[in-house]
Amino acid sequence: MSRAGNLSLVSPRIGVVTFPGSLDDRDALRAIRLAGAEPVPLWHGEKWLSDVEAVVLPGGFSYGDYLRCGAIARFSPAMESIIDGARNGMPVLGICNGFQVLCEAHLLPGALIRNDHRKFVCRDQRLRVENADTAWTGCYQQGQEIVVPLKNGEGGYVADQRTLDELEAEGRVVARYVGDNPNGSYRAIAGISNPEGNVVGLMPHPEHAVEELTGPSTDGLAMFSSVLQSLVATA
Amino acid sequence: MTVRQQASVDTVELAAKSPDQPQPFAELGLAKDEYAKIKQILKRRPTSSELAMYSVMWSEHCSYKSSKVHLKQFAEKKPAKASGEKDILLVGMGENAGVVDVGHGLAVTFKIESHNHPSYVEPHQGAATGVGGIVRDILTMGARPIAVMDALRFGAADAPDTARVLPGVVSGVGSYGNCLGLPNIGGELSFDPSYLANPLVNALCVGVLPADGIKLAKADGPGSKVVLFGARTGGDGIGGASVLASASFESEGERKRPAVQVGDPFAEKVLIECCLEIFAADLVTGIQDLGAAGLSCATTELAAAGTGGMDVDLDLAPLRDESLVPEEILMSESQERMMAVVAPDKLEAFLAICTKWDVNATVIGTVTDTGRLVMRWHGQQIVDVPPRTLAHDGPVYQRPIRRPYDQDALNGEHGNGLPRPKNGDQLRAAALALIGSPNLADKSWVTDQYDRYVLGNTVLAQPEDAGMIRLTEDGPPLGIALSVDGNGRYTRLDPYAGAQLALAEAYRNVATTGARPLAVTNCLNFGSPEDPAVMWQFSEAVRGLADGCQQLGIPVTGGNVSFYNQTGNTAILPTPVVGVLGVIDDVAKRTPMALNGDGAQLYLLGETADEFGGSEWAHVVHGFLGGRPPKVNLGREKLLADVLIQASADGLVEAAHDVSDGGLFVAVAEACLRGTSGVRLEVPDGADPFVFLFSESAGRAVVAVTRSQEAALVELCTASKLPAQRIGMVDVLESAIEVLGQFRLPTSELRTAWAATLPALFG
Amino acid sequence: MARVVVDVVMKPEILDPQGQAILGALTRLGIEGVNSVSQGKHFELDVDDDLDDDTLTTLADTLLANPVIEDFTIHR
Amino acid sequence: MARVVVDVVMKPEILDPQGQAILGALTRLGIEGVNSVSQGKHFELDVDDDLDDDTLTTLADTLLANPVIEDFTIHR
Ligand SMILES: Nc1ncnc2c1ncn2[C@@H]1O[C@H](COP(=O)(O)OP(=O)(O)O)[C@@H](O)[C@H]1O
Ligand SMILES: [Mg+2]
Repeated sequence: MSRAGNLSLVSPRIGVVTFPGSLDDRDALRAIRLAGAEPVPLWHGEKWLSDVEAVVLPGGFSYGDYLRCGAIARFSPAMESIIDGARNGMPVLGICNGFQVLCEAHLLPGALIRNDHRKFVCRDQRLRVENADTAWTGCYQQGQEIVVPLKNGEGGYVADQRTLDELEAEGRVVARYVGDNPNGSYRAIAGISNPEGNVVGLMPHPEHAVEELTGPSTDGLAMFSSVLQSLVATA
Repeated sequence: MTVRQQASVDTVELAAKSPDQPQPFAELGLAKDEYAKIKQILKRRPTSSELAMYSVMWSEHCSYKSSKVHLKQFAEKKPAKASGEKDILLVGMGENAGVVDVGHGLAVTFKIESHNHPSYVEPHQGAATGVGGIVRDILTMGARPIAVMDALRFGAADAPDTARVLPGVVSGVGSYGNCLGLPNIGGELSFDPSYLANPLVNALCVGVLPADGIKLAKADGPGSKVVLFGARTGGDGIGGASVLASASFESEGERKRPAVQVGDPFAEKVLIECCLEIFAADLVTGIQDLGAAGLSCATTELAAAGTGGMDVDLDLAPLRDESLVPEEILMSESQERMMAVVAPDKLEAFLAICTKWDVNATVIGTVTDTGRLVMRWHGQQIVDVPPRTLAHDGPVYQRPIRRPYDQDALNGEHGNGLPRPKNGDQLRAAALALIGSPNLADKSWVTDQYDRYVLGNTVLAQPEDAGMIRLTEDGPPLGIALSVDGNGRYTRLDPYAGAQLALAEAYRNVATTGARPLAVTNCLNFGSPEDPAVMWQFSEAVRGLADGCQQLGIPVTGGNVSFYNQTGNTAILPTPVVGVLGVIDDVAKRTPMALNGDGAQLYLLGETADEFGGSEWAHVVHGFLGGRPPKVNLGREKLLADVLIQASADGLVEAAHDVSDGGLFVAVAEACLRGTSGVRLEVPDGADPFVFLFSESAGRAVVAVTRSQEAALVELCTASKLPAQRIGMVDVLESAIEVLGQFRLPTSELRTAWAATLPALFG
Repeated sequence: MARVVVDVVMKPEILDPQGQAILGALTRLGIEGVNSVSQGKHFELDVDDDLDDDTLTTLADTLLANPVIEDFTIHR
Repeated sequence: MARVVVDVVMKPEILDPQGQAILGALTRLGIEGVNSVSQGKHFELDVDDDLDDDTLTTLADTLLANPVIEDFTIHR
């Protein structure tokens, strides 16, 4: 991207968008820092993305999750630039509410609906990485099982059969729940990508599993190292 | 909508001219002599707006008129600090929340508050707005809220109404806290038939701020602007004002006012970020949240604590419902509102930040030095009062106190005759019954609905003994720990001891994680203060708590009183809920509760006596309440805490868990189920297995210590003169708790009994 | 079998944060001419023809709506 | 000013957990004769009289409903 020339000298800048009601923005910034990149806070109202090379849409309840999760946030000025960037190959990770925003913005297919048990659920969740080839999963092994927090009220991934089959066939199911399906997601899908693999949406929270002291594991860190690696590789 | 008749607004002028006009003071909850006192203060009858303000400000809820005389013990018995020691209490009782200095330039503020009755009427919204209210109190001190906790009590677990109230309360606490991005790090959940139509929903919030960044509720500097910001004012929580409205607006027809306040956590989240940006830029001289008594309270308290006067133009208050009359605007309890006092040269910057966050902000008045709070409506003066008379000089009652007639009988029925388990099989059955009983069963059905990870600083959360939060990421590894505890049955048996036992348990829980207890908050949930027997319970509990805090050397920084928790003449179990805050210098050294390490030796610190009064065993197995609660020994609690803190700092113990409800067996089972190992327990020589396993003697904890540290731990206990006894070991190959010579209980069976209860009840 | 529709709306005097948020979004989207929005629930039920009105009302009152804060209308 | 109602329902092929839960509750309450329940959203808008149908459709299609999983009807 624009700063590719001197990437080997400076660490890549990765942005985290704060929408009104974003909650895990600080956590995402921390995870980016711990992975060795330069975290850059972005404000939803600014179209200018401050020269970042990748973007994380964090978890939370943007606009209170009123109407539908992510439905209102996707119309922000920052999202316009992110949609353009994503179409041009910029890595974008949407976590939880960020995943919902990506679906609402049609950067990813399908939608996320109320958990089948209709309760918010917060727990340490085991996942299987089904595709270690995206911009955000390169540092994992194919099939690796990881444990990261899951916390959502509307995390049930749904799409029509054709879309689901297509996602499976193209290897775009990035992560799947192992064990009990925590929210009724179709085919136990925890995360998916676009066909190019630069845009990934994930319901569980890798940014909450980056420190021994505060997370159930440090399995989430590789998600952020992955994008760093992919940015440096394409530099 | 009917057109309002402006002419009928009751003005100061009118009030002076019509001294004998009858006013509905009794309907507003004011006593005859209280009304007379208002007239005496104003030297005329109050206008209906003034009457509205006095009625809410002088209500039990806002004025603490029945509890004040007792609560002052918390200040009078404030622990003396050793010479040369600096006072950690930066702000004490009386402000929105107390503030304690935790060192390194940081301060922490915390408080617990009840939202009991609203949670019975509409469980989800009642609990949600309870969380919202306490979070605003913490924010108001200038702090960033960093965690919440919730202490909950419901009627019998299998009562039909509990199935309505509990899920709603839990989803309300969860949705509001989760949406604000505040980790829920602990709380309480228990059941007793006395809470059936009187559930207790006590919410705690803790925040962190720079020690020199404390904000206070005062309107200083004549000429400063009074800004109302956040949500618009609607007709929420003003049922009482209807008598005023109907008195002055005969032609109004039927007026609809909401019976329930609906919370908007999104609005509050935005308000928090907006306020923190405003604080960081140092743009306010004073700030107050709008809680109970809304604008009446915010304006009078700000004015009373500041230069002394304020002029307010009530027409400027942004309304959600244009049909509101001044009396209603003044009493409205609409959520998510704040009031700030801003110097004129800072106003523009203040409003710019509000605009950035899409927060509605309106200047509605000016600070004056007249000593009067004056309000106008449609150009007419409707309020002219000395603000102190509302905020501070409310009525104070010394309510009659009488020991309950049945107290002696209750204490006399010691229950020593209750049949006890006699052999291994019977002990095993009792163990299973206890671990699966609603009060002791796995609480994850509740706590899994709460986000405990957000903000990324949660070091410990439920089901650990205390929640623990890291305070800084780049500074020193400083952390705080918090626990809330209460036991209505103990308090019923002996309110003085019951309050101290609640304090002791919270104190012990904090120390168990390795943190040093520092300060106390409390929420006192009782029946009607007009019942002398309830008032006796209350006064004894307060005395016990104040004495206890003095002995333990930790000050009470604030709290909340909730009276009238009763159905007909039957009050709830008296329930003081105590929150203790502690600090830990290095969060990496915290002691968790899970038993994992193979070969670790289990030690019981403290002593076990035959104490079953008010116990879970008596409650679960025999449905019995009588006798005396466990003996309180605060000196011993202090010793135990010192050892636990030292052991954590020196890295002597792998795990620790306090012993409380259900006794030693339940403590060991909880620690075992939190980890992955089995446990072998040995009943000490000469001990009665039943007493050893299930007695609820206070002042005890179980610790797991590796062989290499065992000698050091024993030495520490000996040096401290704290009894310590080896009671067994952790065994990774074993998948059971085996009580040698008595019974063996596979962890799978134990886990099933423990985990199945709440899902079976609540879905 | 008959189709019954039950619409549930917030009582007018109760705060409707969702409606507020949607109205705000409309402004940002540049859509003009909408002065207020409120969000409620819309239930569609397939019921036996002989299900009586009283049962329907009980059902709406206890399960579909929260009468403390919501009003409902049944369209049969 | 005119009142417009927009009803949004889940597409039939998408699972509706809330509808299912209500159906389950009905059975537990012993209410018979209800064969299916689905839960959607009901919006009431106050709009200017001259707001055209196209704008309303855009509004429903882009904001009020998510066409990936939901269908809507506008009642003017
Ligand atoms: N309503 C609740 N909200 C959050 N945490 C809770 C709640 N109820 C219980 N907990 C947590 O569950 C654990 C066990 O509770 P409890 O047995 O009351 O602890 P203890 O008796 O040791 O104080 C504690 O960590 C407590 O904080
Ligand atoms: Mg404990």
